[in-house]
Amino acid sequence: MSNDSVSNLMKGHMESLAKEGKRADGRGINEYRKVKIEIGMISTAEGSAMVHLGKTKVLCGIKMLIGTPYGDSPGSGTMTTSTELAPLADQSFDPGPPREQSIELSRVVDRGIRESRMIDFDGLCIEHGVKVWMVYIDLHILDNNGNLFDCCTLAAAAALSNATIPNIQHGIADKDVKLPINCWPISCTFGKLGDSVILDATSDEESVMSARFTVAHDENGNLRAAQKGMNGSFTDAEIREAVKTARASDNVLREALKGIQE
Amino acid sequence: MSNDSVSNLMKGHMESLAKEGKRADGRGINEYRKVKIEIGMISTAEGSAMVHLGKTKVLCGIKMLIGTPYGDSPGSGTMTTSTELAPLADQSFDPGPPREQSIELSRVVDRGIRESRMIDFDGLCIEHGVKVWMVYIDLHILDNNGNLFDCCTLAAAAALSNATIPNIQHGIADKDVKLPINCWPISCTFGKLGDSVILDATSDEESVMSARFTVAHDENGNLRAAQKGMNGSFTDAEIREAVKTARASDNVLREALKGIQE
Amino acid sequence: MSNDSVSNLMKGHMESLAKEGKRADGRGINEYRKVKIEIGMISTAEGSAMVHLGKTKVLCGIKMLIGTPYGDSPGSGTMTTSTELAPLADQSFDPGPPREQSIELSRVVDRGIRESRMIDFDGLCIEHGVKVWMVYIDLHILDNNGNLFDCCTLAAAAALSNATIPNIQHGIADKDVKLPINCWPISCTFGKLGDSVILDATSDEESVMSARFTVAHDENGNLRAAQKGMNGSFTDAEIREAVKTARASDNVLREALKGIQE
Amino acid sequence: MAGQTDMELIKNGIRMDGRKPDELREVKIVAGVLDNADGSCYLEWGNNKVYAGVFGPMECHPRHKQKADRAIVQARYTMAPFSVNDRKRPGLDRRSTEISYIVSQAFEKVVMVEDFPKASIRVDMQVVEAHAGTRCAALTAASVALADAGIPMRDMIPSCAAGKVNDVVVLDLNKEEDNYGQADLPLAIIPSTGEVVLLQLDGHLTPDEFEQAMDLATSGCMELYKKMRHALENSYGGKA
Amino acid sequence: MAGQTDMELIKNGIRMDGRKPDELREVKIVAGVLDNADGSCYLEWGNNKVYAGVFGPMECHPRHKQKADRAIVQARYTMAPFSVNDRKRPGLDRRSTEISYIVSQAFEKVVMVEDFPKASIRVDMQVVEAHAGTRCAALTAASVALADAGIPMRDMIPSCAAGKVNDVVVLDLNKEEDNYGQADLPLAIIPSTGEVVLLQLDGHLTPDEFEQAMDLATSGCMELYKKMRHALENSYGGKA
Amino acid sequence: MAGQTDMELIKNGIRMDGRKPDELREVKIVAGVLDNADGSCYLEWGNNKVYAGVFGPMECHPRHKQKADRAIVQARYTMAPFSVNDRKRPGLDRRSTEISYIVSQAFEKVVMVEDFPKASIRVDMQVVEAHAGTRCAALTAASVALADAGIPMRDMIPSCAAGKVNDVVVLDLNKEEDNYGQADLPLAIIPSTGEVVLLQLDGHLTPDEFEQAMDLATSGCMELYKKMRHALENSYGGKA
Repeated sequence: MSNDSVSNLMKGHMESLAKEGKRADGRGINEYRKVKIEIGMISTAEGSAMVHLGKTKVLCGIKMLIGTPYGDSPGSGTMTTSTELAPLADQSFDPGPPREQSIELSRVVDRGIRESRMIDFDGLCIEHGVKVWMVYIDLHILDNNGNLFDCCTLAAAAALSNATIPNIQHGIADKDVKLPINCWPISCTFGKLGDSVILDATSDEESVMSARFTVAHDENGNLRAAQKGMNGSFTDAEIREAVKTARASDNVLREALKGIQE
Repeated sequence: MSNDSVSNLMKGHMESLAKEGKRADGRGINEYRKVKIEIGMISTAEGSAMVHLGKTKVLCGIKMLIGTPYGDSPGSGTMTTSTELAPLADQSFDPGPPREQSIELSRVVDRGIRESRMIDFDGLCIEHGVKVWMVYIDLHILDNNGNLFDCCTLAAAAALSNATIPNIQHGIADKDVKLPINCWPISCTFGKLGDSVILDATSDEESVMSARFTVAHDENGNLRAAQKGMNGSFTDAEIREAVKTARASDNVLREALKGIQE
Repeated sequence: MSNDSVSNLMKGHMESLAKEGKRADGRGINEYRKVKIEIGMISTAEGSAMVHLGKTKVLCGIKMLIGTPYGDSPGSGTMTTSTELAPLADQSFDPGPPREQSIELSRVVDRGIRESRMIDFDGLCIEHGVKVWMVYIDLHILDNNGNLFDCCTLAAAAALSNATIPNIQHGIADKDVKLPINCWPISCTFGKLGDSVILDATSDEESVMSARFTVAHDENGNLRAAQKGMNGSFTDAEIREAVKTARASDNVLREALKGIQE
Repeated sequence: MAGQTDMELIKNGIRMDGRKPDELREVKIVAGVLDNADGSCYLEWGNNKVYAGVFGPMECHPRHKQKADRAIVQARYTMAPFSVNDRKRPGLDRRSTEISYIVSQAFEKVVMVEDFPKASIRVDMQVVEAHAGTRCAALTAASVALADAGIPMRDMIPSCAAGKVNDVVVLDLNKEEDNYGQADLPLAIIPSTGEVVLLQLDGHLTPDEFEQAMDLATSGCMELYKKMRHALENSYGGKA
Repeated sequence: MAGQTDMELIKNGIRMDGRKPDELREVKIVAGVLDNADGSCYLEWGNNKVYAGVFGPMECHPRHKQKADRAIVQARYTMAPFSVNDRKRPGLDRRSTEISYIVSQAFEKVVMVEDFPKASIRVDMQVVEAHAGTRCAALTAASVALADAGIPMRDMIPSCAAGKVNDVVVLDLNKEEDNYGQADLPLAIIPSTGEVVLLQLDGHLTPDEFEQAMDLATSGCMELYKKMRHALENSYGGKA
Repeated sequence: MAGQTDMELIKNGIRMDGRKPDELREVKIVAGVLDNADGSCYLEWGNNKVYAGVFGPMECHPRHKQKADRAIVQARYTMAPFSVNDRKRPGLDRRSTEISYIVSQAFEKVVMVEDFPKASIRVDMQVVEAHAGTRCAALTAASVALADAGIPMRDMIPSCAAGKVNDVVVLDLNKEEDNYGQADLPLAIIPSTGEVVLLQLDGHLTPDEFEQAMDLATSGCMELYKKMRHALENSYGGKA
């Protein structure tokens, strides 16, 4: 049987499952896979975290350097997010630059962290207009089994919560302090599978779904960032429903994130 | 009929027309298409102009930034010319970098402006050896129907004549002043069509001509820049004749340029 | 006969020759081709040399600029080595970037020069932590007939020995002085041909050999750098033997290098 | 989104540029402005100025991007160096790459891609002056250019943003509102079915505000849709 | 190699981290840690941390790299930006390119490449924390990942460096020894035959010291080889 | 062209380097200097030093540049980093790209490209020392290398510049004249027919001066042409 036929069979199967509120791996349509967060494993990083979301595995490292602020925000630190779709994570990740997907992923994760004001950028100013801390969030995808958007945002948040400002190393102060964190954004990503909408898709589900919708909420239940992706569509009602579902479902991830801070 | 046959038929037809001093669009061999210049349409630019040369359409914007001068000319401002062959302008303009043609075009336009000393570079010095104005000439090709060389030079000249030095925005002085212009270069480009030489070729004519010759004169009728292009040749006599024709024919463009300054 | 058959015949022929201690060009297996060094032919360079090793021909030019030192060695000058595999040197050198081979070559030559401490980097400090001399070693391969590693290292060493610090031009002192040289590294490169090991392979020999081993010694007979290359192997004994052979054979190159300093 | 600001952007229910909260900036759309392109559009939206041009269906380059069973849409959004106050370096930056990518995908939903296997439809959007909302402007212009090119589509895609300034949900942020406002939500829909083909959000919205913003942006899209159809009718009229 | 230094790196025959001259840092090897890769390995070596993943044999891209009579090995060594104290810029620099290249060639000697004409075997090595000796760590991890993937090989390739500090030849330099030592000689061998498939040297070694370093590095490789086989046995056991 | 300068570059009809206005710098041409190339040339022109090498006709890469009915000429002009006083960064800059492009086109006029459909003829020009006039030197050297390679040509292309200094039209500007002169006009012609295949101009020339410059550059080309043929005769003699 050709690849396309297999794919069509799988698509049909998954769509009928979803219609009944079921998933191939036994989950409900709005249920996350098991999540596990580890922190602090990289001693060369200012902060680090590994997130397992089902079999998806992302390692995030935070580096902090000193630089000059942007002209239009002389009193604020800066933040840069990049993702490395390492070839070992997925046969389809070419060693060459898989530009568009990787850039969309980086930018959506970046917006979730940035717009939630998770980091207190004003607290990263060392000398107004001259010297600020630049926070680099580097995400290393190690195993791609779907839903990189949520897994990366979670890994970034966990690594930031683990981060220390390296005052001593850079001669800024004689004590290192924790990176000040204002709030906790959680990203929830939905997939359109036939006429159903499912949460936290696996790679298999991603390969047959038509559209993606990501929404990030802060801990007060307010929206901070969103992104519709892929060449399918959602109805207006599906979008509004997904946003509500996100608020109801993101506590699994939120608890995991809280867990590491205790 | 194959593409090549069509092209050969067109070539033959155009060559015999040219031999009789005629063109497919009814013009004489040394006649420009209708030219129209509009200025000042881009409020974010320090100067701007749109030039229509027949159906060819080029938008030029000038930006002025502050930078450091080159070591070998510490008292002079700088100038950079770039062309964007936007994919919307021509089916053959690939989104990828069409390097060679685009670079030749930029450099020929640049030389016409630069060597004519149209801009008073010494007048762009803010602090000797430390701070000068850097003039960026960005040419956006919007519709390519032939003779980009002349259309771009004209658009650059028109946009420069429309430009204002943004002293206030950059805190250099409390008044913005016009960019000082010394003279007006006009570029005339000829094509070799069979044994004839024609002025201001259309895209159709360009596709069958064998060589190109561009010459830029200042308003005193002196030569400032020239370039022979494409893999054909001109006789020595054709080159010398073209230079004379340029002086006789460039008044159409010169008038249009003067028109916008009134 | 196909290319592969020709290549297999040549391989067989060369391997049996080597087994008897012979070479296609009449040399012994541990014998260098004729070497010739010329210096000082490029007046725009701070130092220059052309090395002919058989028909292999490499031109090296040294440029010295003023820059800032690295943070971890504030009192030392810097050195950068690059190689240009010019398309005129070999049909197989593509105009596009032949990245890997060229980078390996540059880095092995660089290590030989750097690790031997041929250049007194501390003597290149102008102002501690602020200003140092940056030495650029640019190698232009003009004719590739095998053993670029040794020919490039020799050309770099010869050009450095010819180099003058341009104090006057950069206003550092009122006298130019010779670049201070500590010692003379010589690189010897071996090829594995069947079960034999040969010195100074030609292009023909390189095309049928399976592994390459380069070792650089200083003039006291100590090792300074080494590199095994290509997808074959050497036995432990072959490596140790090659190192001894290098010490016994490198005097040909060493003499040539001394010759130019008299 | 700077978010917290003391700047008073709305006073007595009127915005700094004189608009009411649910009012679009002025929009001018002209179809068929370019000669070479198979279809084209020039659009002014407030002070934004955008050209869109379409070629195709044509052979797809590079080959490895071809799809055996359908066409792909290769959209490309770029901003001219002089389109902003600080000169923008030419070429695609990360923001332009992301916008090009999501716009390509939005169009693949409405263009009849299954009618043109292996083909490419090229959509080039050139922003020549930018004052907030350029992605919506570019997407809207591109829809008109596609229609002008006669590319078979299920529908055109109007695109419009809602946002939040001074805690008020408003339609179509201008530049100051974008710089000092609290949220921006660009939306693109298929008017005939109400489907959402593009949605992004930056900033801070309560659940209620999100609902309002969706309502407002949707009505903005519908208003724009009328202008788009009007522009095409003018164009056909002009050509006939 | 800084070479001359007053720093006392060995005192009474004991190195600063407590090791004897011929002692390896602690090594931990786990095979089969990744789900997607055909074979994988996580390796800690001192504080070095490396992931290796293997895919293949698969179709070779780009095509012009295909060999008609055998597979090629496309190894890629990269360091995470956060793997070192100063942030490393992402992507392949010249050092990574050289290491990727010589590692690819080392594996082409042991993988049964002639069994898979035109194919590619992809080996990806990600260094996520670096403290001297990462190329040996990466090569060793990659060997285990290739075995874990079931790629036919003549043997695995253990890799280990010897070096020189305070005029003493020692095994497996740590970071301080690498920074202030006098020589570093990374080696990789085929244990069953003793063949050398990778050898580099930076620094200063007398002929005698070179012989010692070769002996020491070889014994380090053999010690590592045991750990590699042990890891694979554990992995098979775990899976059975 | 700096244009206005008080520098006295000509005194009593004699230039600073002792030449008369219509005199070339010394030119030395040697054909067949490289072993690997199908044809080659080393040329010294004043202090300029240039190598040119030719390979072909050969298969054209990349494929999409092939022409069904003729060969293409792929010329590449580069300057060594050490060829100028300030180190030049390696690789093709915009100036080198333009020169490579116009030189490629100049040669396509004289090489019998129609005899080799789909082929490529590669011409590599390496400037290793530069003192004004390198594009003429490179083009001239490349012509000799093409002839040395036995590539069928209608004729060789000599190339020489005229210019203007202190209001005098002169032949073959040297470095100071190029820096402080008023105009530079590099020209390349086909001697047998007088056709112009390359012409550029920077600077300021009155119509009369332009005519003089064309005359002077043409006579320079013819003088060079003799030297080129002489070099080839020497080379054939040497080989026989």
